[in-house]
Amino acid sequence: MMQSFRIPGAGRLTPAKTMRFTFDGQSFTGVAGDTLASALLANGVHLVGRSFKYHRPRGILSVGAEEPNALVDIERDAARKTPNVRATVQELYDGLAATSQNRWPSLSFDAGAVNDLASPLFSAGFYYKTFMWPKAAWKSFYEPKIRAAAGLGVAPDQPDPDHYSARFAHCEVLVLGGGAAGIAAALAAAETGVRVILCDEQAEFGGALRFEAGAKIDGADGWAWAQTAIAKLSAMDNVRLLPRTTAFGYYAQNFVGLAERLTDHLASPDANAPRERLWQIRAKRVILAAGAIERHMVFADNDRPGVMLASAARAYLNHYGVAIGRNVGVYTANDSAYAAAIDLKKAGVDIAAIVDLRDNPSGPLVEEARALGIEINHGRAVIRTGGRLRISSMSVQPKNGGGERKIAVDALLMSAGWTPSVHLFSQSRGKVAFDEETKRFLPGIYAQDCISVGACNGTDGLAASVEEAYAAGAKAAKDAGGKAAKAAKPKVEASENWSRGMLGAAPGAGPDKIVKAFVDFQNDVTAKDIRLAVHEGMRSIEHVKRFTTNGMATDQGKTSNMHGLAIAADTLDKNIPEVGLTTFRAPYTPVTFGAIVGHARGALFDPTRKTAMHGWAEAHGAVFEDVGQWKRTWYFPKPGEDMHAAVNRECRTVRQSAGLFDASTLGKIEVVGPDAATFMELLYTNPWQKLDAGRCRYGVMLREDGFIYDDGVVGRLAPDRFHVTTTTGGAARVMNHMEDYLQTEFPHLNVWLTSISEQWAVIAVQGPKSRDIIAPLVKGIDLSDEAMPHMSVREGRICGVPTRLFRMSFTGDRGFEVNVPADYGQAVWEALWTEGQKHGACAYGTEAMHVLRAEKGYIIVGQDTDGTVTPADAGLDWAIGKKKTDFVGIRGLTRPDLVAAGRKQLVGLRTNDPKIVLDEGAQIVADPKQAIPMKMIGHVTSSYWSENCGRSIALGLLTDGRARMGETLHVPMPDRTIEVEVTGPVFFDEKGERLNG
Amino acid sequence: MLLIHCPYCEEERPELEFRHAGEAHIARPTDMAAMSDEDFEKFFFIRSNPKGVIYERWRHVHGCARFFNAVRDTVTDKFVMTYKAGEPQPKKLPGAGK
Amino acid sequence: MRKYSVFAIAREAMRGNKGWEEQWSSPEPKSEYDVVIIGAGGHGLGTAYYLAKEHGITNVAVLEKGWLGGGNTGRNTTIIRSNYLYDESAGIYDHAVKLWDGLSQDLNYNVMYSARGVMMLAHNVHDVQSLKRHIHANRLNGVDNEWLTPEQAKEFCPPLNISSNARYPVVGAALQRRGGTARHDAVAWGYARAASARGVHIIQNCEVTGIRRALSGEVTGVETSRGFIGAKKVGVVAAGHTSVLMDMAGVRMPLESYPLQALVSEPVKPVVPCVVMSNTVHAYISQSDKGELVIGAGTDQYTSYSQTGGLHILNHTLDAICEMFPVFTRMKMLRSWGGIVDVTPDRSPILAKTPVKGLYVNCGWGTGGFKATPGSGNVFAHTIARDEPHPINAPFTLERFRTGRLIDEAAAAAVAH
Amino acid sequence: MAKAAAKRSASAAASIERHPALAGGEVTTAGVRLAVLPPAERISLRAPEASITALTRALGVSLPKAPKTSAAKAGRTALWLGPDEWLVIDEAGGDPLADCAGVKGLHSAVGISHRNVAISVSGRQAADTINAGCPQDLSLAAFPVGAASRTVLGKVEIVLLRTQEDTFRVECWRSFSDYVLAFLTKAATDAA
Repeated sequence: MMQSFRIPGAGRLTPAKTMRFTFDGQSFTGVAGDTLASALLANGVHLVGRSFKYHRPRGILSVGAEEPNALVDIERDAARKTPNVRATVQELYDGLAATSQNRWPSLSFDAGAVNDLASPLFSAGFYYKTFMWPKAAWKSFYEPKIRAAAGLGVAPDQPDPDHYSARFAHCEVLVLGGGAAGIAAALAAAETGVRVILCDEQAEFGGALRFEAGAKIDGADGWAWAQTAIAKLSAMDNVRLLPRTTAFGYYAQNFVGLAERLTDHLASPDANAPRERLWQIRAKRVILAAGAIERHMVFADNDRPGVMLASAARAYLNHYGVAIGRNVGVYTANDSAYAAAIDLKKAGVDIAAIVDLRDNPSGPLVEEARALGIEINHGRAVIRTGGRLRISSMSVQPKNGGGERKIAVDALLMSAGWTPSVHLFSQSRGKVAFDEETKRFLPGIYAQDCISVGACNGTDGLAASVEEAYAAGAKAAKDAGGKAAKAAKPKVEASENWSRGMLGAAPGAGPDKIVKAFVDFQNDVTAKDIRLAVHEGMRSIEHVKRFTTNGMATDQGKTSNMHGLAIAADTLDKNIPEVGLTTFRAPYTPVTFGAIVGHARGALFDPTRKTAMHGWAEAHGAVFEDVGQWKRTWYFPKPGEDMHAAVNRECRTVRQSAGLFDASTLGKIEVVGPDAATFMELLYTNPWQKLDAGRCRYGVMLREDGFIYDDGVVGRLAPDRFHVTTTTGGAARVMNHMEDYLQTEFPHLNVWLTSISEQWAVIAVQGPKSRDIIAPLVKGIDLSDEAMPHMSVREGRICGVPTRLFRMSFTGDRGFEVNVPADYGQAVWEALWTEGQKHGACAYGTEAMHVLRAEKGYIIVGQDTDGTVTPADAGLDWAIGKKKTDFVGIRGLTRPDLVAAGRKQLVGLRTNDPKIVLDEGAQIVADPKQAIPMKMIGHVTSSYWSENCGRSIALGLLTDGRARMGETLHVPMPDRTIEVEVTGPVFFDEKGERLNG
Repeated sequence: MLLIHCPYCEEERPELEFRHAGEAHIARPTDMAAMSDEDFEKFFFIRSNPKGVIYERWRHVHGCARFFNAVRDTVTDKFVMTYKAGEPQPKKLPGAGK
Repeated sequence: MRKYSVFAIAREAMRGNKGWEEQWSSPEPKSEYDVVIIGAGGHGLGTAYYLAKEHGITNVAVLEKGWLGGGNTGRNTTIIRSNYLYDESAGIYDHAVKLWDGLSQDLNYNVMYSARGVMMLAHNVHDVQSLKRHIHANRLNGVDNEWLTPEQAKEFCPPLNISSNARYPVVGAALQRRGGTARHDAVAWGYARAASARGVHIIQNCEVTGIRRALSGEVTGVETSRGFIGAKKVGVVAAGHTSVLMDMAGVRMPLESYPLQALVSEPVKPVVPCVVMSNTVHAYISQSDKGELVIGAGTDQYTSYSQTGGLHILNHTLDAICEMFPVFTRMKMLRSWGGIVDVTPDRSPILAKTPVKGLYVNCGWGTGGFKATPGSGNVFAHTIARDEPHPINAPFTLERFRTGRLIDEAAAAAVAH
Repeated sequence: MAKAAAKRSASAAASIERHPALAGGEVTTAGVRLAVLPPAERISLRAPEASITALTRALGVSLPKAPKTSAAKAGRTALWLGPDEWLVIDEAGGDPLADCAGVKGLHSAVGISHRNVAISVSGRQAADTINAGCPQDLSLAAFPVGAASRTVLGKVEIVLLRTQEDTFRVECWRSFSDYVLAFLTKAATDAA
């Protein structure tokens, strides 16, 4: 295809560097440096999308991030599909494939456009008033229809093969926006030697200089100056330039989020290169140089393809060398559109007429246009446009009524004036103030160490902006510790000056009730929708916005918010500030989820913690379970075994011979100091002072409210040294809990805490043969029952490496826990395994561990307790030091409800049918025949098949459980009710004889 | 993400290194066991939750690991000052006395 | 109140939509009301509506310091469910779900209650135990909640990743089919319109600056930015700001206010057909009728009234979403915002009389108050009208923090052992 | 050095093999080199002000008192982690735990040689690589050579020590070392 609207000699691109691309399957060519939008326009394509509600044909409105209409789907491959890409931002690359959205069957014939004809039915908020009858139809009919009609592009359906990067950075001066002002500020700051970061959302720095043909700085034209300045900055070590980078969010204490796009503009990106990078920058000073955004005119049918912002048309011409039409109309309420008309005229494009709402426009631009022979209709309005898939005419009328004249055009430029981009300022929690004279919201009260410069500060004209920005850059750098700036201030020799413009609906744009004068293009919000919202009692601008959805589209109201506000204010007959301004919420422009996620995907989503013996377990066929971040061995199936068979075998083997269990994930804290025992007395319910060195005790830890917080075996290594164990999940929070009390409540105690969870690998060797297995490997410890009874701890050596050897049991059988320095964990395990093989021992996992401890009625905190259970509830009141006058939880325990009757207590449950294994979490009732809602009196906390008992066993929490021993209760299941007998919680070896067996 | 001055590290550090630890200056009574139910409720549950200046505890958990106190405005989230655990509640705040 | 219907829409379409009335009136405040409700969010407006409708008390004002529905009602992620563990919680939330179903018709305002199902994911053995405990308790309480295998979960929500290679694979899910979403603004507006039609005064831009009490202790009215307004009874329903208001009456609360952030993506065609929540991976997601993915997670760690929070919270939230839905990394965040939630020590609400006669409080809903809106308004109206709680809210007292009779759903979910 | 350490800590009787959490190896990109460092002896040392002199003497390296600093001597480095907390790393085959055993003054010395794993990050883009997940300012002005701090990297806690202008030592707990190495590898590839 010919790029028939590319004007030879115009623009800054190199015509020879052509690129192929497709749009809706049709092939086109563009040139390097194009955006998708400029390339489409070069080919005369204006129709690029359909609107949200009415499916009206839409063209390209803008040249930047404020674009509401030209949203396309870009598909690199099946897995790299990106919906809702702004064609005005997407840089062209060779082979780019774009498709239009929200239309069926095609862009030029869209069945959804029937909505446009029925539009009076779809007034603002209509859906709140209907679709209520019949009631069931909302879910089954109306809502699915609405949902299918809504939405723009299509979400990707395959995992994204691209990756995303992240960086924290610090600087003294962060400049947001790389137009003339931003560059000037960066130059000033950079000269002082401080760290400067300058970002801009465009591929190239220069901002409005892209189109502002009248600018001249330091003897060069504006754009050329910008490129020279950028080259200079780029050569400085203290400066980081971030093009294609949008500052999207301004957070507390000068913390700014930036999204950098790295590969979306490349034809074949390096597979290892991140697609986007999130910058999180902490700056001492921030300079906001975000510029201003041109507003459209609000009048009937202002949305036809070919209707465009004047500055956009100018950028397409002056930068991309593209004429947006051959016979162009202009509708304006300020001067800047004249510059567009002049540039186009000079480039050989016919200007059909300028329609200026102002009665007596004047000034150099107006004069120049006149001198070029352009027809100027002042005091007049465009009251409607003609055309279907492209504008064909504009109808002009004196703004106070009168004769109507239809003028043929193939494009229409409009400008209602410029809105300063105060988004980031407002996000910084600064308060904007309304400037009555210029009808603009401008930065008012600052909340952070930042300053606005240039157009976003309401500073008019290039010279004033550069002046202001340079001074601000120098000051910010100095305030942040920089040296004095050298005097290399850019000299602005020529610039354009524009007058104000207007807000709200243009006068005389036809009768209110039929026309569609769009305020928000993407969401199809018209002036009359806003008026209707006010009419229905929406007085706050937030209500108007939510009722009409004005400003809630993907462009976040960059062109529409001020118009909407002005129309609402006008309808309410109030001043604009009284109606308020909607909040500017982050992000400034939409940010890819991937950029925010950064590296935190897949394996880096969350650490996977593995023990020192993980490799051995894996090699021996272990199945793992996730417990917090840990991978714990769940069970070790032999070939042909399912989980049930494996667990049964493991349970049987442990009690017949012995088993090896990896208990390394338990939290471990070394408590050291002369006041260690005193501290332990305060943090645990148990008494510790009299525990001899070399002995262990099971400890219970409460929160101040009296509920069980954690538990574990504690060994006293020396009078001033305890080795404390915690639950796996509790390790970090128990440490925090202990540090909290130590540092803030008991700082007088001479004791220190060190986490040693990962210093020691822990191998539990449990079962009647446990001593026989460890004995050959242990040196320096007498393992006899007399020398080392149950619940003792010794330090010595195993396999030649240091060990802290605990004699303790979580199975009820004789048992040891072998602690060895973690790097030796695997080798010691292997040695124990070899010994174990001689005795028929097995390796067992957490499931068998759970069964074995349940057989003995030992609780698991977090399973048999749930944060609402007291020691008494769990049958652990024996663990409370009766003579103690203080420990954490001592007072909470005696609150009225914690000592009241009717508390749930831990019991054993035996199904009448021993083969039935109860569901964990199943509820217990006394009367199974009662109607729903049933009175539930307890629930099953743990339930297993016990191979050693030859039946199912279960633990549960039951109201007044200990008074119900022997009662038959009921567990109603969906398909049946199971009878259970309440028993004590110990199912195996009730007398505890096997501990020394 | 807040920037918090740690009184032990003597510099501002990013919030990611810290953990908030609730309202400050709620001392645990020395005679805990003798407290009334009402006093226990006040001690453990009732919080001032001010809209404005709050005295609160933080822990520089991924830094020096110390608990310390901070004065912050809950409307602006700006810190007025931070000080070490055990130091008395400041009577006068910097910049507050006019 | 002119009735809304498809016929009304057709009629108005013919005449340029000129005939719609104001949805609610904006009267000047009277000098005294029988009941003043502080806070025109869904709960407050709902309270006023049910006071008028069910208790015949229409001399009611709802005072709002900003614009109605502008607090947490208009800022939340609109998840509705009632599959709570404890009888007390299941009772109040299911009361709400029953009212949600039919609320559009009751209010003559389409609140778009969409029972599209809420699915809570299990990622490990502990999650399975916890969710199954909920399912069993829910069934016996008459609350629907069912167990799904990973394959069934994926069938119910096709973009969900159930690969066993995920860092936290989905091992099952609990599904409450009656759970879903509703349109938040419509709830506030619908209650406002219906209450206004019954004579309730809704007074916006009216900030309460004091609560006046007689020497004998009882409430006599409120000081406001628009002058004193007398009231025989005052209900505080101002999520986020409860501590501040109750302090005006000399009542200190067991509350802390935290920033809660949420975000939406750009709109896309229907892709997430239900609500998906995960406590372990820690995020939740649904898709609005407009096509935006609506996403939330936990609060910031510090108390704040700033209605903003840190970017790192959004980092973590989207990490979690993209872990559950790796296909969404190319989607874009369109808008993020923050609200202020007041949280009680047991994360259950307080809906109760207070030690001050004539003063009632409805607060502490934490991050999940929206779902309770109709039920909360309904029983709170009862509490105010009768000066005694409805059986459904009777357990949600202030006294429970003295007695220890807490309703701690989060503790019941316990952390991994 | 590593050889000596292994010999000493495993002691003469060690009959078994040591398996460090990270097998070793290195990753090199254009601007960064990551290397798993050999095992070292480490203690977590806690002590009040009054004991510092005695401990300094026993250890042969001074315990720094200024935040975010370290001191090194003869293969032994003491990192200030908190006002009464130091991480002492010995890479010269010494036994700092034994050295402290004789000190009478109040203190807590706990062996954590196996708890931690160290990775060296060096090269032009070392700081950028770490800043992919560490929110601290790592410029030479804010984090000079010798600076040491506990901080975060991505989702885990690390201890960071700048040993040279372009070299950092990253210490983490052993079960987080897979994550840290994977994170740094990814970050090194992306550092720009």
